[in-house]
Amino acid sequence: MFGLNKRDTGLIAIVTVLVILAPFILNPFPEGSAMAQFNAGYPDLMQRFVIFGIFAIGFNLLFGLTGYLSFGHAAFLGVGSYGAIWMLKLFSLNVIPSIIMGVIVAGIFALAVGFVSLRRSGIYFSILTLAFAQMSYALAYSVLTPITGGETGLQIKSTDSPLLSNLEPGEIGRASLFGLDMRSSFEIEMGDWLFTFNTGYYLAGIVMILAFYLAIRITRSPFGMMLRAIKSNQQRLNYTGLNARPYTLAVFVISGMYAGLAGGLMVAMDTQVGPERMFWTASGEVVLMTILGGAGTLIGPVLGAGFIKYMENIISKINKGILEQWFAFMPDGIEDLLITLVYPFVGKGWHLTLGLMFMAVVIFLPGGLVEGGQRIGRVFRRRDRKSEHAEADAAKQRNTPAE
Amino acid sequence: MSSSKLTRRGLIKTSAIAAGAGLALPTYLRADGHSGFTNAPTGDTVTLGFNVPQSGPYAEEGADELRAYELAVEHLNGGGDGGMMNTFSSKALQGNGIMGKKVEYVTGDTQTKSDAARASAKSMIEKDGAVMITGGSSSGVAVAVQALCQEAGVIFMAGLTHSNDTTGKDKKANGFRHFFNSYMSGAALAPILSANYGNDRKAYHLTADYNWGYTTEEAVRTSTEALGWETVAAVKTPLTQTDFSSYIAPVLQSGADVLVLNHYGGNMVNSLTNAVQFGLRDKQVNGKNFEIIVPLYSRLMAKGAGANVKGIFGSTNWHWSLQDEGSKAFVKSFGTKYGFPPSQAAHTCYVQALLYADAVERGGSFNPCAVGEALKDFQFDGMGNGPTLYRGEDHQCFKDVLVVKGKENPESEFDLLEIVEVTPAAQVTYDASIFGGDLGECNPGA
Amino acid sequence: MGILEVKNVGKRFGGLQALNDVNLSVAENSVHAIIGPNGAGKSTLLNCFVGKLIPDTGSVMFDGQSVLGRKPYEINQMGISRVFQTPEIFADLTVMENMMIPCFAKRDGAFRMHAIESIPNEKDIIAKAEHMLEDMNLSDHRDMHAASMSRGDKRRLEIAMCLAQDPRLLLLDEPTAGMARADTNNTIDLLKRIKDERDITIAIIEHDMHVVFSLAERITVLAQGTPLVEDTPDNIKGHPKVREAYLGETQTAA
Amino acid sequence: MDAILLQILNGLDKGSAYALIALGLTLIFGTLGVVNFAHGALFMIGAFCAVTLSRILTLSHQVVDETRKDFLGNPLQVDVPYVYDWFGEAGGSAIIDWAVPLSILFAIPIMLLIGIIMERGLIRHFYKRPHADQILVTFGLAIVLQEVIKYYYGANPIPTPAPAAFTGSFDFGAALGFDPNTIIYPYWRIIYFAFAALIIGAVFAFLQFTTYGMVVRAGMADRETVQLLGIDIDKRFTMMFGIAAAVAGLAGVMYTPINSPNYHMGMDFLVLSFVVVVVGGMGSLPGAVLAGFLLGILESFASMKEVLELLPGINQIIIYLVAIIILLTRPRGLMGRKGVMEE
Repeated sequence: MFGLNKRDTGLIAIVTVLVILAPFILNPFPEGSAMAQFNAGYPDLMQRFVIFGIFAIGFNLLFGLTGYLSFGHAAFLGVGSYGAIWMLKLFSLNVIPSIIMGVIVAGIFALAVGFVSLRRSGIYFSILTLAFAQMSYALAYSVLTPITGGETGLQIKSTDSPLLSNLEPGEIGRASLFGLDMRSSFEIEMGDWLFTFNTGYYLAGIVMILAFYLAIRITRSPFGMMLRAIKSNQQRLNYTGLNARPYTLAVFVISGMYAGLAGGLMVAMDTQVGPERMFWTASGEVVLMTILGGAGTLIGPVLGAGFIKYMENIISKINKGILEQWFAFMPDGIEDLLITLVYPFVGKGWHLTLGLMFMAVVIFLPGGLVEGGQRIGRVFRRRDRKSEHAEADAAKQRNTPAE
Repeated sequence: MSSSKLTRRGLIKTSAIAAGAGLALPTYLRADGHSGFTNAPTGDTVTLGFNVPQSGPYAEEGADELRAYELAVEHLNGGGDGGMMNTFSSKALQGNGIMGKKVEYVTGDTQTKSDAARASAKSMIEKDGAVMITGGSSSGVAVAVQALCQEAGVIFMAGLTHSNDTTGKDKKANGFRHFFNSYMSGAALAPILSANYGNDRKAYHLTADYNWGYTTEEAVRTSTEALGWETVAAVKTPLTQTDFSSYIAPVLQSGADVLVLNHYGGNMVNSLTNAVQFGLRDKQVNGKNFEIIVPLYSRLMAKGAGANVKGIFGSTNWHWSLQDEGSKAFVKSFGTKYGFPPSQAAHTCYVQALLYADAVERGGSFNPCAVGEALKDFQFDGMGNGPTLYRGEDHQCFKDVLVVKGKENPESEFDLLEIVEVTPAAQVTYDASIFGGDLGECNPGA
Repeated sequence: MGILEVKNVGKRFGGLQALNDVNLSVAENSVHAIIGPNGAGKSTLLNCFVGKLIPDTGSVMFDGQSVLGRKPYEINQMGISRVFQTPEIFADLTVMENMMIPCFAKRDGAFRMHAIESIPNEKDIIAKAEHMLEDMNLSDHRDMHAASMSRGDKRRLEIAMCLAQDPRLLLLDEPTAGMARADTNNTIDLLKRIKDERDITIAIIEHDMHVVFSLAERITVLAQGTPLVEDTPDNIKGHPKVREAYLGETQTAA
Repeated sequence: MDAILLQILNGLDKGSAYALIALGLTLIFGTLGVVNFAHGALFMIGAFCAVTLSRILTLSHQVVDETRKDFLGNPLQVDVPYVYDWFGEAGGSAIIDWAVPLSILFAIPIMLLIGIIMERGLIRHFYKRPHADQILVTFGLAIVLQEVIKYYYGANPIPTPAPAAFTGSFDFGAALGFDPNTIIYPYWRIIYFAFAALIIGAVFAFLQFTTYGMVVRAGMADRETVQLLGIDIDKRFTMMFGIAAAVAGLAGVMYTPINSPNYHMGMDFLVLSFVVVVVGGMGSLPGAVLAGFLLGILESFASMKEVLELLPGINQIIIYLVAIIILLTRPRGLMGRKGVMEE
């Protein structure tokens, strides 16, 4: 269907269903229960899941297919965001032109950076991209303050009056899709459960499904095959009459445009941009998301993005008070002991948990989270079928480059 | 208004709503269907959001802010010794929570990044139903979160943020700042500098290359140049700089006899340490002792500079050695609970929490517009800084500013600064219009 | 006039004169072998043909056009394909994908942005690739990872990939190096078959005299960067200069 | 003239810190082919060795002083270090004063041990894994190490001064015949430079002139051949990892008086040291050292106010700009070897 084979159609169908039902799936615990802390089904986090999913999908097109490790991808997300917010401030409060602007600006910037950086490969390429991104960050923070707002960034202000809008004086513009406010939500209560359906989230979700679909098409295309060939053996590619440079540059720009798309969507969801969005740690984050999920796989980067954003937003909010609430049913001594044991890993210690998770995944699941999923799948399959069958299946799966 | 809003979600305990709604119950939540503002507390509790840096360079200040908030919650709910509630000039707070509702709180990590801070604040608003967000340790974060709270229709009580912008060009009707700013630092420092170092000085500025640095340099320059000082040079240093030797080494060659370090946090610790290492303070230039000035002191961070702070002038919002009743009550209460004195960050956060609660009581509602109305031009005392005004035009507090000096013979690890002068509020007050910006209308959301 | 004309080519690496005034003409549709002892400059010469090295002096003309200064992929698109000493294939791709890439390169040129097209729709490419696999007896390995094939199969795949582009000149760099005798013989048979079935010129660098004398129609002997003699295999066999240059080496090789 | 001399001095000093970290990083790249994102953390742990030793030396028992009051108005508890009891007040305070130099002795075995444990326990299993996996696991490790330090020592910088004998600064200007006070330089920074030069020299001498080092260098160039000769190269590589960790650690120890250590100082240095290593050229030890000094000096010049007036903001980007220019003009950095980390 849609030019995809059966497996890929199945994959995109699953992703679509998950995106649509995310408000239910991510809110498994009833409101007010001790476990409600783990609910992630609120608009901001759901938006972040899909937006960083897009970012990681785009990054993976470059890194997963060609093996070129860009260490400055956050710069494209950043310039995309700046482009988008200026569009909202000056042109129209409709998010569509602003997202498009984000993509275009990021694409142009990626073209320039890629043109220079792709003259080198391996770690030399990584450092070149890192250098460009760090320069962007440093300049946005300081010298370019008139354009970027510097440390305090850019927001929509009451003084902004976009060309295509009729705001009353003093009214602060809101990003919308043809009049539909990005922040409007619809809620359903079911018993103790409360589910939120947010306009912005569904816009971002639809965009992510499209981005995911496009990524599958690219991966499965002759172009995608050439990219994998670049990763596999660039020498052979050259002696087969193919010029690697335009291929890598094209995918670099596509990947940069994905980052710009993510940046534009971030602005559409939450109308503010700050320069830290371009700091090297942000670039490192998308690298980690991709590797953690499974570089070169289709769904891996999305899983990795979700995993890291979940840790950042959920684990960091668990404070001592919440731990006390959880363990209140225990006898006092054990309660204190448990709190002492768990406390360093949550709240302000969330980085520690994140670091341990990185190590655990890479040590025990060399293929990332996707491999974890495959292993679980294999265990179940082994129960059903004869073991040889499953083994053969597993081997086959291993050989399929994208899952 | 359309149905646009951030979601409201009080913690639904074992409520009648749940019991009554056995089946799916779709509801469009509209302003008229509810109390008319975002996250109106429905049960017998109210949730506040404490958004502080828990990772990154300001984690220690964030931890101290969080301690202060926990203490404030304890006091608001009637626990502990009541702290500054006893000395606060307004007596609206009863120790029975806020308007009879028990105060609960959620915490989050700003990471001192505006994106992360907004994500954290949004989760508090969308998921936890927080009706007020407070905290933070930098102006970038304060401005970003303040703008978010304006959009979402909740109150933002700024934590530590010193840039003029927060209540200047980026001010918002839903945002309030108790902390002082760069302008006040400059205005408060100038007379003391004049008295101690004379009016014939040549100053060399090192300025952190971002908004706060610019406003601080501007403030100190303006006020010292008015004294007759000459500014020899002003060099911008990158935020990410750790070793300032290449900026400090040329200072002596320039003929300057005063070095002003417009740095905060880690930058300040490093640049000050480096400056002292270079022996600047032992030098004589133009027949005078070479001096160093740090416009904004943070005691927590100054600790990192160790003995290097001795004898160096700066300003601070509050210091635990103040002897007024409010400060003493707060230090006692905080010190008893945690075993060490509170920082200025802790102080401003504690005060902000109390001021918010008090404004809700006096305004009779959690509605941000009612709170804003109650805080507008509110005059109070007994919170550690003498008589204070929450100015209605820019939501900035005007109060005495402390000029401090690194103590020569500290008696303990907390005893780093000594108060040189308490500059009266009148001397640091300025016209609200000078920084531009537009407060806008209060936004109750929903 | 040969299809490949090499005139006065010289190449220096620091103090070492790797090639010195090399003249060579490869006739169209012939098999031309370049032999010589270790360090004679055979590989250097080959690298000058394909754009990996640029000679300091002289010219290399392919079908009347200079190849000097062109990138490897441009030279390939002119009609020169190269087989490496150790098989260079796309190890992480399947055998079929390996086969399709040269087919695309032949059809679409050095770059084409076919990012949305679906591979299963490329019927002509698939047909051609499958035909080549069939022809090379590799069909059984169609969906295997290329990395997991035997060395002999990799070699055949590489040759197949080169042939899929219908090159006019096929360059082989010691194609049987490190092979067992049986594999070597298979390769010889394969190359003979290719020569018979196609209009193709083959230039081969080889150590193994058995291979050379089974295939070559003309032989150039290179020593210390200079061509010693160029002649038919029969004449080369008894040539005293060649014996001199190869003293000892021919005995072990033969 | 004196301004330029001064910035060259500064650059050498800055450069020696970069060079030391980059040297260790290159040892690991070169010998083991591992991208070690935890190298900054090793630098940080070195610095905290100094903090720890000074904490140990100042371990105290408390004596109540009735005449003084603490911040709550209670009698002040005065800390008396045990070393005062053992060596008298003068001797004790001298020992505490010399905590940083003493930490060198303390840090060497600890860092060696940490390095060896790291290599044996973790890095070893990642030699054959893709660089991406190495990045993920070492980055994870760096976060963990950093958070552990934060948990025990807090997030704030901790002052760790140099011995009193080394405070103050030397007046080069007066010594060289310029006006006094124009070229002054702190003693401790001069010591840092000398120390860095010593360590760099020692590492080079070790690799160049000892048989052990020669085998390691041979192994760096061609691991398999050396193994074929029946030499247990793995053991030596483990040792080299330990040495690299020790070099990073010592750089950290000596750095503490210059900037008070904090838990994230490693991350602050990490990116910069990667840039230095790559600009120097992958796998080249002299390249790493050369690039360290070069970038240090250029950074110092870029921070001069005369330069900044001409090119505002150049100090923000100079290192990256130079890195880009060098990598575009010299494909493998200053002295890189072909084929190292180029895929």
